[in-house]
Amino acid sequence: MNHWVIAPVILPALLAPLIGFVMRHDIQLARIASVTGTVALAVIALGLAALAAGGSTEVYYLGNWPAPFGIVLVLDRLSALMVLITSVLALIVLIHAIATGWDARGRHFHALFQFQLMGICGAFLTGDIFNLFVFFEVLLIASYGLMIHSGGRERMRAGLQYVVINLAGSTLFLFALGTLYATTGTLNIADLAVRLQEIPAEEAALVRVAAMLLMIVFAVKAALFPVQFWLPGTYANAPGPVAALFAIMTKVGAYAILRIHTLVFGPGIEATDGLAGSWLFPAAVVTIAVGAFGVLGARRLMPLIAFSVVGSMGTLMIAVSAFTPTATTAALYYLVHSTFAAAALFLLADLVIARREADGLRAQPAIVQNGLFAALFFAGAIAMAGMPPLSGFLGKLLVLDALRAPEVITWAWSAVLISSLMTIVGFARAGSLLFWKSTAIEAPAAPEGEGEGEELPTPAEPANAGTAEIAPVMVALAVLVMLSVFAGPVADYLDGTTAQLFDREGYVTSVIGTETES
Amino acid sequence: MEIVVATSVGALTAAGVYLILRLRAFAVILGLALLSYAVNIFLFASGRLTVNQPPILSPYGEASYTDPLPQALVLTAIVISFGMTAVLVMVALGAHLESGSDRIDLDKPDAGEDEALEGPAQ
Amino acid sequence: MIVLAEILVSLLIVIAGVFGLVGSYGLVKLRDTMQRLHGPTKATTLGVGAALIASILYFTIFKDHLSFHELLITLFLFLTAPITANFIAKAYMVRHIRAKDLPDTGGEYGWAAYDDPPGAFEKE
Amino acid sequence: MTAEDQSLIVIALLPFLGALFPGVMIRAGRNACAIFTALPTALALTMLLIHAPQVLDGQVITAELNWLPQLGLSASFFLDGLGLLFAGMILGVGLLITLYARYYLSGDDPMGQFYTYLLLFQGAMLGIVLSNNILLLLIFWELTSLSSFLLIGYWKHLPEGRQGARMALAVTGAGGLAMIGGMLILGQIVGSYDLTDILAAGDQIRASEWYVPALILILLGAFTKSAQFPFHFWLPHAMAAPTPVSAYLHSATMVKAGVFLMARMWPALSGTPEWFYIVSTIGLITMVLGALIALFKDDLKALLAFSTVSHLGLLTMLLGFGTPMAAVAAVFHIINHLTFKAALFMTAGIVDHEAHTRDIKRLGGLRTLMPVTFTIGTLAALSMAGIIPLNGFLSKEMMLEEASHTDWAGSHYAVPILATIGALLSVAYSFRFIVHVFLGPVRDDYPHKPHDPSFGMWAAPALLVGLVVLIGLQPVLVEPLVKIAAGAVTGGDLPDFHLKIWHGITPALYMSIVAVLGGAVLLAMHAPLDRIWIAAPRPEAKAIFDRLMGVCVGLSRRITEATHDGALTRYLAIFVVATVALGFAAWRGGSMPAPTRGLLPIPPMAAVGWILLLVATASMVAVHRNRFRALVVMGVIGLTISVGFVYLSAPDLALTQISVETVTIMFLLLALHYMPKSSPIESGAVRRVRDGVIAIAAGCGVGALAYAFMLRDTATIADYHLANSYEGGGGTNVVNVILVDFRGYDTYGEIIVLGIAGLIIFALMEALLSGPAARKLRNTDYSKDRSRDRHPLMMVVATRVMMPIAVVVGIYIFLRGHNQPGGGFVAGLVISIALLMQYMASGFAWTQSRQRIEYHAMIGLGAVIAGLTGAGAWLAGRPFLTSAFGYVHIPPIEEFELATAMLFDLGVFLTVLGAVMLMLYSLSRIARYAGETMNVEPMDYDPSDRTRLARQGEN
Amino acid sequence: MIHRIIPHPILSLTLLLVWLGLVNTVSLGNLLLGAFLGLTVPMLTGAYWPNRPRLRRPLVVIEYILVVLWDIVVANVLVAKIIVFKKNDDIRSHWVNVPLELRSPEAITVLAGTITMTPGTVSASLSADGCSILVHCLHTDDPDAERDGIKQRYERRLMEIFE
Amino acid sequence: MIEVALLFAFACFGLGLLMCLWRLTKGPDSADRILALDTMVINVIALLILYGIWKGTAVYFEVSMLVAMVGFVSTVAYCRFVLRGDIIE
Ligand code: NA
Ligand code: NA
Repeated sequence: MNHWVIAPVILPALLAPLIGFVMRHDIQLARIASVTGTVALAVIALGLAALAAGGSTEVYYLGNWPAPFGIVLVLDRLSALMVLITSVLALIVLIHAIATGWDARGRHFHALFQFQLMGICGAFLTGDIFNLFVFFEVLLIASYGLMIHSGGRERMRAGLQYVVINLAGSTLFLFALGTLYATTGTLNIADLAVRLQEIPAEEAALVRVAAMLLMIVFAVKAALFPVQFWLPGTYANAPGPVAALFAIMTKVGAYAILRIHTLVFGPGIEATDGLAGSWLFPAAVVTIAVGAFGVLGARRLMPLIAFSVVGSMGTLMIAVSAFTPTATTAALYYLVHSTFAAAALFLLADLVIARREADGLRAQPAIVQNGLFAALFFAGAIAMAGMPPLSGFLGKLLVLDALRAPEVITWAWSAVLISSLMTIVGFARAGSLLFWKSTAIEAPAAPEGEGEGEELPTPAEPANAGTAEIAPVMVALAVLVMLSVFAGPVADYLDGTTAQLFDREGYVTSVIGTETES
Repeated sequence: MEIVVATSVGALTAAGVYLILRLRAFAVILGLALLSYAVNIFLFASGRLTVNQPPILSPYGEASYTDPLPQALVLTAIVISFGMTAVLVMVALGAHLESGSDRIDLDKPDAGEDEALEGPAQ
Repeated sequence: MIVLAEILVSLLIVIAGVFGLVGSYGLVKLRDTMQRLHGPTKATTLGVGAALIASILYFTIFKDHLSFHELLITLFLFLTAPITANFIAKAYMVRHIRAKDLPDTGGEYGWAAYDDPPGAFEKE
Repeated sequence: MTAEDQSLIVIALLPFLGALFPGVMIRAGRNACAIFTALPTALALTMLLIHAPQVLDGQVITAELNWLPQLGLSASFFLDGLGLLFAGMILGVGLLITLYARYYLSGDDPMGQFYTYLLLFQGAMLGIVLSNNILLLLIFWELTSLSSFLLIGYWKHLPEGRQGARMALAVTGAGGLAMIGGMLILGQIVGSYDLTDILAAGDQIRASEWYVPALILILLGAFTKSAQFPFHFWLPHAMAAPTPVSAYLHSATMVKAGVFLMARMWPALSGTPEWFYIVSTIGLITMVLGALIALFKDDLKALLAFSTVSHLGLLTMLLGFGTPMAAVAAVFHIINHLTFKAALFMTAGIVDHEAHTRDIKRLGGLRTLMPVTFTIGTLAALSMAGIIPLNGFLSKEMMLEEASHTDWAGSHYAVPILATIGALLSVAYSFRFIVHVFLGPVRDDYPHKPHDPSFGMWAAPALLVGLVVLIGLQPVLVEPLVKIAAGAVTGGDLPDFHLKIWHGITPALYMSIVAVLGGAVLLAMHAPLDRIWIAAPRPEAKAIFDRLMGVCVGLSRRITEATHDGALTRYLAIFVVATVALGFAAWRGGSMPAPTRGLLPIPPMAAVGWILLLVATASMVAVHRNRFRALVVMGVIGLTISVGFVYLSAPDLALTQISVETVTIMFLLLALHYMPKSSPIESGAVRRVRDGVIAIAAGCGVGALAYAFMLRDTATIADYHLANSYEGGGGTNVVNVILVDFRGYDTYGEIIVLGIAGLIIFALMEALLSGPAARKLRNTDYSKDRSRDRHPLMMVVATRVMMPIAVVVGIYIFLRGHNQPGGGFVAGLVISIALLMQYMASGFAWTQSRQRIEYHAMIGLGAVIAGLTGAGAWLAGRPFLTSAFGYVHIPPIEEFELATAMLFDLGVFLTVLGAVMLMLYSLSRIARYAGETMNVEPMDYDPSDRTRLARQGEN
Repeated sequence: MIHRIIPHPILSLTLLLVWLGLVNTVSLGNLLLGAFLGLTVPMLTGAYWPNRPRLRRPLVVIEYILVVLWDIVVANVLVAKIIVFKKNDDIRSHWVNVPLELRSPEAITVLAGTITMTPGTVSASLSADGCSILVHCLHTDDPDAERDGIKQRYERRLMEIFE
Repeated sequence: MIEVALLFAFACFGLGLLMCLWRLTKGPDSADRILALDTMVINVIALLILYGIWKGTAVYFEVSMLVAMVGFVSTVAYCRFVLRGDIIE
């Protein structure tokens, strides 16, 4: 048994308490520890990805109890990929948070950050459905802390909403798990897959409910219509780096649907045949529309980006909803892309807003390094809108190409294409207002529409953004460039991932089939 | 007995849902607390109901025991929901102190923060 | 002998029941809160007390292992009941009874709920 | 016959590589910057020309790099006649524009940016014309939209620039997206995205039922790019761009991309009535309309812009005809239009640059002031008018020739007549360009006294005009290029033809004579016509577009803000409704087996509990506005549930439930102190009924679900836990063994959650006390009609005994947890409750001052102990959380058990205790902040003290 | 010295008994463990019990306990009668002020507790300076008799024990 | 015989619980409600003891003890809230 499999969970889990309790009075020390830990995490994740690339499924039997009786961790290409994305994103965000001093604007940022990583990695690695719930809670509660980090009126109220909606989600999760256990008598995902195959269609009513409830739970995380409402408010009011980190949180929901509704309730299971897809598809289409409208109608920068995230989740899930290998590959590619695209935009927005009086989309005197920020925004925007040459375009093509089934093609294609037009126009508006029109205004001139009952303008720092502040955005964008330049190899890896994901037998045998040593 | 448990879960859920749809944070907190009771019983019931068969192994003889697993799950759930409730209460308090109201809904977004479009070329 | 024990235990249980009921009945019947306060103290003392003694006897005699942990609960209740009664009484008084409706303390200080303790102001 | 040559890729990528330099080189000065822009272009052009001979004798040069095979996307390029023609134009004109712009741009324009954008655009265009993969072509297609957006918006400070750019992006972007759809359909029909395959599969495509949608989508892309009616309106507004941009994008290259695409797809898509009627009609309309508008534009560049629209219409029409000769004419006219139109734009630029105005009405008489410019402009304009012997004449003749024998819906005359009118109008505006700008008397009111510019600025247009004349006189020179390009368009089979000035007396000749004379006449009566034109009502495209945009944005905004207005309660309502509905739908999808379990009896006591719970729950809803009462009721519910757990054989649950219950209520009470004590009635009856219905639906759903599964048995994995709890886990309390061993990992996560909760609450408190909330706390008086005894004597004394006992109880519950109900978590809560007792008795501050406990450290310690206990198993080579236990026997003490699980449980215990206490600590900090004083004595007043003091007083 | 190790001997003893009660079996191991707890726990919680009240006359303690228990039984029956059979209008409740000679907080608490536990009377409040107890009598015709009863039966004995 | 006695006692305490519930919902003062809750707790303890006798098991002892302890603390907390607002000032 390979003990490295659990490292992505244990490392932050042990580091966080130390940071939070031993180093809580020394921000510098905490920073060093946090960065070191995150780098280590990234390295480990890389190693695990390499390990999984071999195509084998590593199973880690916690407490040395045989599956399905104990809890198992399962490292396959998918989980390895997700952990890798997480760690890289985390590193980017962390650097930004430190460079901009966000981490010092409240207590316990780094501890919460590490706990957040622990939760996310745990959720990606676990092979047990109840343990998935537990780690959902870990990552959620950590995210509550990060969301309201450094307080403030709007943020507190938005944070309250975020907490409430997610508590409702967690409750539903438990209802789903109760139903699932009552109908299958097991919690191990592989075992669930086995038992689901044995449930005949005419006795499937209850387990179908369980499957549906689970899907809704994950949909809340993935911000799918009609449970996406929470996202814009939350992301728009979260601290910039936190919003960027949250880019992975929505993906946790997507991951869970991919994992559970492919492996357990997926294709070929007659009990829940076609249940997920038939509801996911329309939901995803509407989600795309919601995102597009939001982007086009946004009044402020952060909501604009937040809605573009909603839209991207729609695009991602529309691919997932097909539950075919090609579509899943497309979905995964788009998943990676949209994560870093969103992160880049949020980080950039944070830098820009810090230098403007508010994040209202209105012309103000040009900020320092207007050109640089404009260029970065342009790059981020075309990434999000799915324009070439960044990976968004390829992702979109992959998704469209994968959705050729006659019953979906019309809706899927028009949704994706029209929404990207709206996104392009929306971002163009924003960019031209923020970076172009501002150059027409003399610096001393008062920005029009001042003081419309909006919160106190954050004092604009004239300070140039240093390398450490720009670098994270650059890196995030660089990832996108890599993603499109090396689209071929990436897609190969993802094809393998998909194949593994759809190989139910393979998963089951590697989890339950093998015996534990000792 | 099953009917008792089922109705209790139902009642708690209904009350909880009604309360989380109220407009004040405190009512929502109460609602979530009720929901967590409901879900705990629900989860517990997924092990089916038994009377006087606690899963405490007795040294002598073949006793029969109820399904211990759901109990463990419920314990975990209780603890987690306790932590969550605590945070929720604190956040609600914070929101109340910061904004002076414990309404749960946000105020409507204030209009006219930007020009909808640049006017025609002047 | 066993029969006697049975009778004794049963009797205690019945007593427990009766006093428990009376205590709660007082809660319903009596007119004002201060009077109702007297009810539970009965249920507490004799009701639970009897039940506990019954339990002790039952386990010691019929399950033949010396059982006395019930005493702990008794101890607990005897320690706490007065405090709770005291608190509840004050919770009622501060809202419904004015200081002048109470008998005078005879000292220079009024009743605790209504008057600051000596030297309270040095602390503030 | 194709030849593999990877250098093609280099050609395609050179501009992009080149784009890296200008930004840097600008530091080395404007010339360096220009040179480093010209270099890659020149290099690419040379490489292209090296290939030219091969291509001219019919070879097709290809190069391929794998990119995304899963998608059928490969970086594959090919160079055939058509590609050569366009690539040549793009690079050649690009070179001239670079030169021209060097002198055109003023000192304070950021030149580095300009050249970077220019090269990006050039690369995109080059990519379009060289792509051998339609997905690749799409990528470059979109890139042209983006780069032109940047170029048009180059003068950021001008609203026209910004708006023009956004309009162009919106229109061409939309077209591009439509084209993506079309191309993907093509790919689906043919089964490959390789252009060569697609061009070869023309019949298959035309036969497919997806042909028409594909055609329409692709044409949308082409028409928007090439500003065809009704998408022609964006082009003039794009003229806000600097003139070099207009000259490059809007005459030579980008707008031709659409034409190129139609030419490119000709073999695959043309030859059907749909193609003919859509393409030629749109082309015809555009030609006439564009020319008409051009005639009445006073802005030189606007005039040229609409003339471009008109000529693009002409090209489109020719391609629409679908005959080989039409294709030839189109290709030939592409070349000619390029030469004279680019020259004209540059001329206009020069005039603008010199006279500081482009308004025809303010110009005139420049002939004497700037003779060189005059010569260049006039020749180019005459060619545009199609005056013999310039090149414009030749291609126009061919166009009229083709038009003259084209039937449109059975009519012989429609096309010829309209074509003639188009030609006539173009003659008119061309003449106007000459007459109103250059001829006439010299004026003295130019904004700036004009004179011929430096050589560098007129060199480029001069060169082009040279070509105009040369091609006019010696069309043979371009004949091979035209042949091979047209061949590429049609896909090989061309009738034998020769480009020559004189075709004899043909209908076309008459038509053009009519056109020239008519044009002259029209110009003569321009003034009155102009008045009519200005008076005449006509749709203002820009206004329409703006309104459309405004509507879209406004609508989106309304939709968004109506749905995402922060009304959490609505979100939740939708959430619940959706859940119930979907759950029900899922349930309907299957059926259930017959019940397999009998019902348990309901003894009276259970009934009592039932009543208690239901009544309490109901009254909770009834009284929730009175918050304190609600909390009391909550106590009842919690108590009932715990008793229920006891009855249903779950003592551990009962313990946990009741203790968690208490701490939660404590916490709520603490928070409630700083919150409103009651909630007002805010939701109306309707709303409450609605919520009630939703709530009942949810309740019924959940209840039914629970009831359904409680009646049915399932084999569970728990038998294993029962069987292995003692041997494998060393404990008889199976629940506890599951918690600390079988599923210890869950518990680990769970205590982490608690730890985090503690942290968050602490951090939040700190944030609050350093924010505006602090002021609110200080200024609000929370001490309304309170009892005067804070720390009653009796409570203090009782606690002195109770507290130690409670601690012992806690230790007991901890130690026995593994085998009997209890365990670290409950123990932690019991100790916290014991401490709570102490706090309530003597106050938090006093208690803390007596004995400081580091709750942060306690949480950390707990989490780390639990973690390390789990990791300890690694030392034995076992996985995380593998437990070990043994029985110790030290006579005369009876044997007892030691288990790593207990160490783990200790971690749980510490974390719980620490977390709960940290939460309370945070709240009491707030209390202190709210102006509460800290007592120095454990109780309000200790009478024994007084007597002691008294005695001291006596003696 | 001994006080530093065992600040509250009686408490320690109580805790030992509590432990034995909890495990509900008397064995050497438990005795040792109980003794250990009896020593350590008071040290941990000692900080919250600064002063050290001394008990004199243990015999009186036992006597007192027996008296109280007996009173509880008797008075319970009486009060039960009042509650069940007396009409509400016939119940005459009274406030009684019981001035105290007791000074030790522990003693006062025990007295107040006793008053509450012996039915018919509830100690509602102390005076702010702890010199008298406010007692609520459920039903009595002679409040002064009640007061004297309390002082005679209980306070006197407690004086002997505590002061 | 003991069974009978137990059933009788169950009935009594059950009835008692309902009476407490009535008082708790009726009030009128919050002191009454707290008192009612406290009495409920005491009845529950008695019930648990008797249930232990009924089933002849000591498993439920901890619960009853914890209920006693917890009941005390929460009652005091409720009262302190009414009396002082802040329960652990
Ligand atoms: Na647990
Ligand atoms: Na709870």
